[in-house]
Amino acid sequence: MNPQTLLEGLILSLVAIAGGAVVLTRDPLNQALGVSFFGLMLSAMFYIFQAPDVALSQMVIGAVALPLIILLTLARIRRNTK
Amino acid sequence: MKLRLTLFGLGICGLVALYGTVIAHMPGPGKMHSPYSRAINKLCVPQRHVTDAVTAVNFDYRGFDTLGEEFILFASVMGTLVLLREAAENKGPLSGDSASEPRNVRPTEAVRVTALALVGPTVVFGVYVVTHGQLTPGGGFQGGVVLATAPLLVYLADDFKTFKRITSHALIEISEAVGGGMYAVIGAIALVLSRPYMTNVLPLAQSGGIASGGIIPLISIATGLEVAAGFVLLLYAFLQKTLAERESS
Amino acid sequence: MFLWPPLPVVLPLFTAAFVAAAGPYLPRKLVDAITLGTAAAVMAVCCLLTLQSSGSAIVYWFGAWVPYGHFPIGVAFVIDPMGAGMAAFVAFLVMAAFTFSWQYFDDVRTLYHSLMLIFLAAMCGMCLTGDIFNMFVWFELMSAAGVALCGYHADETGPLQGAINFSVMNTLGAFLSLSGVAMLYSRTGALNFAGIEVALQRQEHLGVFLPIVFIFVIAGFLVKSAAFPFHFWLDDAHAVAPTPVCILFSGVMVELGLFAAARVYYSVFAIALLPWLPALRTLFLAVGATSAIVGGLMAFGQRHLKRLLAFSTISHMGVMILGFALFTSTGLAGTALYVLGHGLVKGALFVGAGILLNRFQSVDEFALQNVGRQMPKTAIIFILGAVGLAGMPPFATYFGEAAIEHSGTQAGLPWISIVIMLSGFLTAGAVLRVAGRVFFGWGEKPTGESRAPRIDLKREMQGQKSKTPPTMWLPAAVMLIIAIALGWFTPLRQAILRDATWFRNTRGYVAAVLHGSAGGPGQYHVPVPHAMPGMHIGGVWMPDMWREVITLALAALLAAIALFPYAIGRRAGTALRHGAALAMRPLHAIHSGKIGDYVAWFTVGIAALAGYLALRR
Amino acid sequence: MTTYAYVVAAWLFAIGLFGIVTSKNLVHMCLCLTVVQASTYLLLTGVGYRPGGTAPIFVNLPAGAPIVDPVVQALMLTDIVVETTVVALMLALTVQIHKKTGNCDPNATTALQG
Repeated sequence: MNPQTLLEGLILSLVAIAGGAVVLTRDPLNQALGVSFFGLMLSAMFYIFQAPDVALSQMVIGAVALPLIILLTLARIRRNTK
Repeated sequence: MKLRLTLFGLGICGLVALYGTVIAHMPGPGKMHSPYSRAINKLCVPQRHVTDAVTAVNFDYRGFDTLGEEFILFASVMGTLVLLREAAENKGPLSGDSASEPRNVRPTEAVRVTALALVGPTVVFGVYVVTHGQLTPGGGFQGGVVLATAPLLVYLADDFKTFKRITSHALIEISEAVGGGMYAVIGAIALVLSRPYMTNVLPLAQSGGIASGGIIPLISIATGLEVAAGFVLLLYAFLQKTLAERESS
Repeated sequence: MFLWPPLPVVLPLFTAAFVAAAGPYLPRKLVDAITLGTAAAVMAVCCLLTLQSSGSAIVYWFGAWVPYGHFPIGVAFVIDPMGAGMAAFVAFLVMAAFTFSWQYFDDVRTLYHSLMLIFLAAMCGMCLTGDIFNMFVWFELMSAAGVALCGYHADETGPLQGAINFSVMNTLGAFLSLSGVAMLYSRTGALNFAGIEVALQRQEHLGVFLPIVFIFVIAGFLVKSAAFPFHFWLDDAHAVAPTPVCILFSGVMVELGLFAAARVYYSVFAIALLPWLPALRTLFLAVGATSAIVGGLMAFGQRHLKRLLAFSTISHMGVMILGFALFTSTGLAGTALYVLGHGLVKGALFVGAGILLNRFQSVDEFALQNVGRQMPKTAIIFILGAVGLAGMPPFATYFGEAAIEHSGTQAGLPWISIVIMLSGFLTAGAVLRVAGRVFFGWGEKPTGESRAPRIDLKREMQGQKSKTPPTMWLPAAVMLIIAIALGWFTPLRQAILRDATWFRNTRGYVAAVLHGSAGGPGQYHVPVPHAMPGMHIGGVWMPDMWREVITLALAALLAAIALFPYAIGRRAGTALRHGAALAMRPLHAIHSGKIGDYVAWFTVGIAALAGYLALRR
Repeated sequence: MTTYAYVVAAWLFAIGLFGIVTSKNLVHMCLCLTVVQASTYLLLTGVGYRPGGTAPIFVNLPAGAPIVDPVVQALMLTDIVVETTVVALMLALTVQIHKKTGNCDPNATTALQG
């Protein structure tokens, strides 16, 4: 097995685990962190699978913009609850 | 709930089995047969003088898809604005409940300085990514999101006056619309010359240069403008209430 | 030739951006005029395209990317009269909605206009595109604009759950569709419909791959077309969406789901899936019949006016799916005519509901009892609408039904007529019952036992009006008149039959796309169409009219029984009501309004459809 | 590895659906939707991948090197935009629902029953 294949297998497994973790985390705040990690893993996956354009998109979106929007949503919901 | 889970259990077993059947019929590694990708890989440098094939597909070969995609962003941002603005209006921006809010913790001086110091490089990097999409990975979309984080850094640095000034709502809204409209108009240049919509009619310049690709860099800039403005608006919509409160405190 | 084809999409998109930017600084009247004008221009262009494309399809390669050695590398619009005609119809209904909303919304900013125009562009894109990923893009744009419009000044202050349900279901469907597209691409390496078709012909050992992928690809369209059991989101979305938006949701958006499924089937899969044709027929007939009956029953069980109309849409969608499921030209032509007739009639009925909502701030049947005594125009809208839903001859719906029934009988499926009758009977009965109660004050007051959905409405409209402005009832009148006129216009019916024949011509389609010149017409031969059966009524001859008369009479009887259950005796009436309530309980239970249930149904539905095809050959 | 990518895609699709069906919070549900979406990324990545291939950037590429499919990558870019915007729109709806009903439980009794 060459290192590239090994790397591919590893990152795919990590994506699978991170995805499962996002779903199974029931607390939205922890989940936001999970999504951030999941996004990062996907981004790494794209990079390893030779898709740098997509990796860059996924990085700015999945690991930064999306978690930010989620946190802001949670903040607003919490505010409303008070 | 029990009925739902039973139903779902049945369904998902079937669905996974079917999905598996399809996977088993999909060609294995190295046996993929895609005339499309072969054609693009062969044509994109000679035809478009563009070194990043993904950008060529995105903004030229399948540029019409990207026009639709731009407007998906546009529609969603407007929808979010509508929904959240109304929520703010119902109570009025400065209603009483802000007083009971715990004061937000002020960032330390170190955070402020770092955040402000990062604004410049972020803008430069964003502009670079937007304008070099035809050469290296990146393009209007990725660069646009990077640009959108610049005002956010100003916000993190707790400089609300500047934040409000640079994110003047009307201006940003107009930039977003201009970005979207510009894309539609660039495509229409070809119509004037009686060529099909989105035809790349500009001179292509030397491959590897920043002006290579004809209309591709222009479209990329339009996209960057739209995406950056769109994401600022999204963040703004979610931040709106917090902002009003911070300002009053 | 280079100018017209992209305009139905590009023009509204550009105007949407313009209105979003400049709208706040322009007078509202001007914005209204600009947007209405854009919709009118789109309609004009689409009509032109319909005429231009009859005889030879227009193949338009964006960016002048003509096929590279007969392999498509760009995105194409493939415009045939069926698609262009559908786009023209979309634009017409958008015009009607704009006219209606002229005085319906007041304080609204111009974002509404922008979103409506984007919605229009997306629907036109769906009609005209010849590329599977491009279709996915317009589908997503349609959903995004639709969800935003759904939550826009929602008619009910209650939960916006309807919009969430809409969004989740459609997005899930779209993801499964996209997965299907990826799977197809792995075997064919193409995204253009014709390109995929040609590549599939060359493939061997496809086995059950193809039928499963077909169901995956059309999953999103099935959800959109509100076929049972994917229909649940539709009535929820209609319950909360603003009325002018409902006109579009019911009138064309749902129908476009079926259109897209038919387009994908006939331009990509038809020949490759030939061994599965009997199984496909059984499948879609079952889905259509179930939708028709479940939708009808649920419509009759509603007291929320807009949900009632939404369920009736589900029922009529069932009829249209039946027409498609016959896989004949006549059946497809009948469906097309039915789409036109139903869209117009349903649009008029939603306008009627909107007028009531505007004046009385309610769409609850019981709350509205007897309030409409002084509203003859609205009463006429409702009664004519019921007649149209029952499929009575002056309306285009009749001619659609007649063609579907004829084709069904020829295929040895006479029970189709009974299902169509049932659908008309239940939905027309429901509308007549409402009309009787609201405009004539008939019927007993509700007792405690009846289901009472919480209905509280926000005042989104311009206060209470003592008089309904003509911009509100006029669209309904125009729509009803056109629904009648279309049916009588014999050349139109002939043209639709011819267009349906070409729509089904897979080989002609592929040849036109891959061997035509850039932007120029691709030549193909249309087989000489037979006259549309049961429909040449140059004189007064109307063969199957008795069915529709019986349907309408029974519907009136049903409405009367529902209004005066005790006329047949206290005990018999009580027994009837309890019996009906008991029978309807399971149906009400599955329409739970909870998204988790809907997703479970979605999973089971897709597994059942694809599984059936995989196991049958 | 492409087959493994497909298997992970199937897993993400299934687990995401499971999350949506059992979700007790609308925010959680939106995030499960992103997991379902991620399954389409994996599928597309797998479809476009060539073993030993390089990214489709034509700078100093050795002649004859296998190149991964740029078309599916362009599709994925569109896909990512769609995801973000749809999720943002749904989160905005969630905020609105929470504001009006005081909770974000998708199983709360709604006016849409029956």
